[in-house]
This record gives sequence, C-alpha cells and structure tokens, in this order.
Amino acid sequence: MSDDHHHHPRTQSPIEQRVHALEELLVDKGIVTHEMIDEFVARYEDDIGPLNGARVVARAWTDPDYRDRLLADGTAAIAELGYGGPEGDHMIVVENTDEVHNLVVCTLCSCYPWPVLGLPPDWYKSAPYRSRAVREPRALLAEMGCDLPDEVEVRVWDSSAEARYLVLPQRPAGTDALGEDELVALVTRDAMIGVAR
Amino acid sequence: MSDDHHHHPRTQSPIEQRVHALEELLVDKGIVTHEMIDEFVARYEDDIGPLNGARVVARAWTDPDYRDRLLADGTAAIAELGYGGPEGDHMIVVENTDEVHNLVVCTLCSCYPWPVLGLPPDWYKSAPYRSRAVREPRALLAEMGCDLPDEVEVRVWDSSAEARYLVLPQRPAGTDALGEDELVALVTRDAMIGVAR
Amino acid sequence: MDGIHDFGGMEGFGPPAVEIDEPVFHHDWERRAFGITMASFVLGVSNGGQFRHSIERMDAEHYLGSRYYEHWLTGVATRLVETGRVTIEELEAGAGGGFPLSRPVASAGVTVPEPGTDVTVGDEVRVRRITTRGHTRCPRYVRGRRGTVVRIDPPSSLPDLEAHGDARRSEPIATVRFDGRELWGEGAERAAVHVDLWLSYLERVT
Amino acid sequence: MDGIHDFGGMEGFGPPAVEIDEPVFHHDWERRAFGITMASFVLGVSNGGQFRHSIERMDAEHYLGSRYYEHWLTGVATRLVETGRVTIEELEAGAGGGFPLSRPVASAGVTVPEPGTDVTVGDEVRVRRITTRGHTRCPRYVRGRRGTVVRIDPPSSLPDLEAHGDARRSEPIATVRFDGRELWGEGAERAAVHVDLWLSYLERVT
Repeated sequence: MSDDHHHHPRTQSPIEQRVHALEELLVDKGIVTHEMIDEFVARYEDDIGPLNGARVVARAWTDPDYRDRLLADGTAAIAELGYGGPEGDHMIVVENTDEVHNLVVCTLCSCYPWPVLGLPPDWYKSAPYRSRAVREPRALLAEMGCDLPDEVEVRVWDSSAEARYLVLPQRPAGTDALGEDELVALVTRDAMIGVAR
Repeated sequence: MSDDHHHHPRTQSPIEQRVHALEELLVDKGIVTHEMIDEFVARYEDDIGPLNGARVVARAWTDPDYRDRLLADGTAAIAELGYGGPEGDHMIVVENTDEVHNLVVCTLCSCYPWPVLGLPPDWYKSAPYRSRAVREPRALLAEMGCDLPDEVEVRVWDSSAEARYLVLPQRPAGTDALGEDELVALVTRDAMIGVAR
Repeated sequence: MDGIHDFGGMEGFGPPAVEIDEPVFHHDWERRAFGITMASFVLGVSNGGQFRHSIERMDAEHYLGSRYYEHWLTGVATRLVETGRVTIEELEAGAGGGFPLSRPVASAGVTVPEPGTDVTVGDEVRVRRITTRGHTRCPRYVRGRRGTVVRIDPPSSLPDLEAHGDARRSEPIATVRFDGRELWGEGAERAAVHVDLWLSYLERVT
Repeated sequence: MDGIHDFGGMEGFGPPAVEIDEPVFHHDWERRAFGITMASFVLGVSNGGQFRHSIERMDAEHYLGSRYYEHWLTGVATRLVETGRVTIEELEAGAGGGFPLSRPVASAGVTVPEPGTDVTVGDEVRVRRITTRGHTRCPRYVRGRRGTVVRIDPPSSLPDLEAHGDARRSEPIATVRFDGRELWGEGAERAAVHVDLWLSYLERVT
C-alpha cells in the first residue's frame, strides 16, 4: 500500500476520484483517520488469507480428533488455531469424500469465510459464478477445470444467512509420508471453496 | 435518411462499424440490397405512425357504431381505415372510462401495435418502464405526469403473446363542437399507450 | 430462460427517461439495424421465437448497457451466423474489431411444457412454473401465481417449441387477469395485470 | 427486493473470469474503499442489513457494470448521506464530478413476513413467497419451493426488520436442502442446493 493515498494524482478515473473524495471528506470531518483505513487494509491484504484455512485443513488431515471437532463445531475448532473474527463467527465445515463434493457460493452478495480464506477473489463475487453455482454447478465446475464423475453427489451451499462455509477437501493420495507443515502447502484456496478437488 | 449509408465515415463508433459491416456483408453476398433496407426504414420512419391510431380514436369518438365494432374486433375495425400489417394482426382495443384506466406494456421485449402507433419510443423499450408498469403502475404513471385518482381502476396489459393493445382514451370534455379531423389532432401517442389520460 | 430481458417486477430501475418530440430513430445506424432485421424476416432468417431468443441470449451486461436496436443487430447477426449465412470472421473483419454475438442456445435444460387443459373465460388458473433454459413467453413474475381467464385468443404456435426446432404446437392463448396483490404481496398497489399465456403455461385450479 | 443482486439461477452470464495469482486488491482505490467501509462498521454507520440493502438499491446497470468495491463505495457513501454524516454536495465537490448513490428505500411495499412456525431437522418445508420491496435474505430462486431442513442454526436478527428500523426479531435459521429438479425443473443437473433461511421465510408442508 502506498503512503501517499491522500495526495491527489493528476489523472484519476471517476471511481478513483470518488473514493479519494470520500476518504478526504471523512478525515476532514474527523470521522475516520487514514491510519484506521491503513490498518484494515494491511490486516486483510497482509495478515489474513487462505494460508489460515490451509492450516486448518492440514491439521484435520493429520489429527482425526481435530477433524471430528472441526466437523462438529467449525467455529470452535478453527479458534483452536487462533483464527476468528468478522465473517467467521459461525463456521460450518463440509467434508468432501469419494461420494460427495461440496461447493460454496453466496448468490445474494459475496459472503465468504474471511478468517480462514481472507477476502474473496473476483470470480467468487462475479455474476457468472453467483448465478450458475446453484443452477448448473457441474457445468460451472467443469469450465473451471474441475470435472466431477457423474456418480459424485454435488452439494451446493448458498451462504445466505449467518453461517460461513469451508470445504474440507480430501487428502491427496500418496501423501502419507508428509507432515502437517508439508501438507499445508498442498491445500489450495480453490479446493476450500469447492471449485477444485 | 442519408443516401451515403454505404460509405464508411472516418470516425465510427463500434456499433456504427458493426452495423455498417453487417449491411455491406449482406449486400456483397447478395442476401439483401441497400434498397430493401431503405424501404423498410422509409415505411416506418415516414409513413406509419401514431397519426393512424389518432384517426382510429377520433372515428370511435364520433361514430358510436364504429366504437362498438372497434371494441368487438379491433383488427377488423382498424382495417376499415386501411391500417394493418406486422405487429397488428391481432388488435385488442381497451377503453378508458371514468372508472377504468388502461396501460400497455411488453415486459419481455417491446411488442407494440406498429400499424396504429408506428415504432415505440425509447422509454417504452426501457428497463424502467418494462419493469415497473406491472408492479407499480400508479407510481410510474404519476412520475410520467399522469396522476390517477385513487378510485380509478388500473388495468395493465402485458403484450406477452400475439395480441397487440391500443388504448381508446376518453374524449376530452368540451369537444362536442369539434369534427373528426379536429379531434385527430387532440389524440396523443401517450394516451393510446395509456401513460396519459 | 431466466434472462435479464424478463424485466417484469424487477427493481433497481429509476424513472423512465422521456424525450419530448423523440425521433423514430436517434442514429443512422439504428435505421440500418432496423431495416436489416426487417429484411432478415422476409428472407426467413428467423421466426419470431428464434429472433426473440437470439436477443435473450445476449450477455446480460451487454443487453442492459446497450440501446434497443443494438439488441436487434446482435440478435440478427447471431442468427445469420447460426444459420450459416455469414461467419464471425467476416463480421469482425468488416467491423475492424470485435463483433459480440449472443451466447449459444443452452445445451441442456431446454424443455417444453406438457399441453395444458382447455380453459374458458371465468376459469381460475395457476401459471405453471416454467423452468426451461430455452425460449418461453411465460414471464417469471406470473409463474406459480393464480388468476382468472378473461379472454381466449385464437390458436397460435407455441414459442417454446418454435424457437428450438421444426416441431410446432398450436394452442389458444388465454388472457389471465392477476390481482396486483397476488403478484406483489399485500403491500402492492391496487391494479389488475393481464398477461397473455399459451394454454401450456396454465393449469386449472380445482 | 427483486433486485439485480439476486443472481441465483439467472441466465445470460458466461464463464467466470479466473485470474491466476490474483492480488487481494487490483487497484489502490479498492484498498481505500474496503478500509473506509470497514471503518464505517466500527463507527456504526450501518448494520449488516442496512449495508447490504444500500448496495441492493444501486441502479441495476451501475451494479452490473461496476467492480465489487465500487458497490461497497456506493453503499457506504449512500449510508453516510442517509445518516447525515456527509452531503451529496460535499461528495460531488470533492470528486469534481458526479457521485452516483443508490436509490432511496422504497416508500411503499416494505413488508416483514409474519413469524414462521418452529421446524426441526427432517421437516419438509416450503419457502414463503416473500414480496417485500425492502431488504430480505430470502433469494428469489427458492421462493415457493419445497425442501428439507438439514440443520438449525442459533437465533439471529431477521434482516428484513434490521435493515429498516429499530425493531428486531431474533429467529433460528434453518438450512434447507433443495433438490435441483425442484428448483430448476426436470431438465436440471443432479445437485442438492442448501440455503440458510430464517424461520419467517418458511412454512411447514403438512
């Protein structure tokens, strides 16, 4: 993040001008400070991201008791690893198996489990994803590179209320020798949303 | 209409370029001629318009038998005045009274009674009109300058199939002395759609 | 299909922009797009259902952000490509740039309702919940809603079939009167909304 | 409200544009818009329902044609004006041009559903046909549809009330499982769609 956000560059697009105007106005009125904004940005740009979720998943892959706790009370089990906060107060973890594939969406806005995944990517917030995930999830997943066998059951979760969903992907085959830290590196954000296996 | 439509002006917008490209391509392939297109344009820009509908309305105001025929079989009565053709093969005429106000819309596209009204204005084809006419017709009419007393019943007609609707407005008070030709000048397009009284 | 074109009852639009003494066409390209489309009907490029569906298949953002005759132009160009009369390469070469067409007809989920039962004026009916991904003239805002038949129009070709192949089914069209509150809830304006519906869109309320 | 935001099942959109190694923010203005909005919550400018509704009230074309954090910026600016903290004149003066805000809350037709009955896991339910012109978290694509309760979450404030005044009603939230064919017809993909619905959105199927 640049430090000169309150300087007015010469050629700004209309949206840049509006954001700049609003920030300056709120600061001038003493309603917010630049530093408050900086702090929120830093927290979600630098500190919180899908690595948190990957740690949760790797722990569940290596610790059967933790996996059970995670599926029984996602919020509490995720808090064990120190993660929580806005958009994570009621976490539901849904588990992929050989028979079941889970997919998370928010059709009405873009609800997303921030404490474990950070802020959502553009496609998650887009009209194509939000419209199609509930109507043609298999076709959508195929387009996104995730081909599901016909016999796998697809379960879509539309985060329309307070719960936020995290998919617990299947542990890849051939990883028995890997430790928890090595497994973390194998867990992708896309798998924890459900657009990858 | 300009005659140089097949010349390529130096600065065209993308849509101008596309239309021009398609017309030239179809002419080059011998599928259409410029003259065919000219003829359609001239017919609907110069010949057919709301004056046709106004003549129908003025006749109905001055000839009670014609009014009865118009309400009983709009297509036939309109054909008596020489009007018919595309988007006019099944005409339904709905009559405004002291108690009833009629409003015509096409929510799915922009169906409109071409032989009597010509081509529709932009607002008739717009999202605001098409979305709101069926949900809040009174609020919409008020915004368009047509305030209806609470006791007047509103009947909306969504032209979703083959019928095309023409509103027969009420004859204005104080026009008893006017003849049919003078009355024609008082009939507005908006009244025949139902967005004016 | 549940596309952006199905505007009835959708919120988020403001007052209509009314132009005094509006011309029939605002730009010369609108004249040409209109004329090309009219000529295309004469040439049999599309029937009504095919043409409407070619516009419904436009990208939703493109549809919402473009003028009416750009819808026509996009639809007719799409049909001309789909019927093999021109190619997208020819169009783009001529335009000297992109030539956005509509999306293809859905590869699955294009369904046609079973024939409905006969109805007469005065019957209470409920609109079926049409869920096709293809063309239909049953607006979303009346699906599942109850109304009263007030007029029966002569048989006409069912658009849901006509837009998707050679099969045809001719059916009477019922004008159904809906109470505004049935459509929009108790808080709705007092109004009656009439919609013209092929018999296959309806079931009688027993 | 039946706004453009209610995307579930809407057709006319293509494949999602996936960006490899996408950054958290694409532009510096997105950072600032995000931070301003987060700060506004701390300051009590909006509760969740109010903020979401301020975005839903954007002009539909603006919503569809703008990036996500422009939605946030527009919503938070609208709320700041509506709560008297800033004026549109100040915003436009600062921006040196237009500053499009969302439309006002509907002046009529903002309704709140009657409290629903209690449900338990395994119950068959039908979603009420919510028709409010105000805020709701009952998506249009499940209204009138049948499903099975698979989970009950703890009571939480009903958004339909929370977005429009001081009254509150706390209700359990039921996760309802819908068969894809119930939602999208016989031609639909095999899939189960789960939606989290406040009890007021539901009625038990008897």
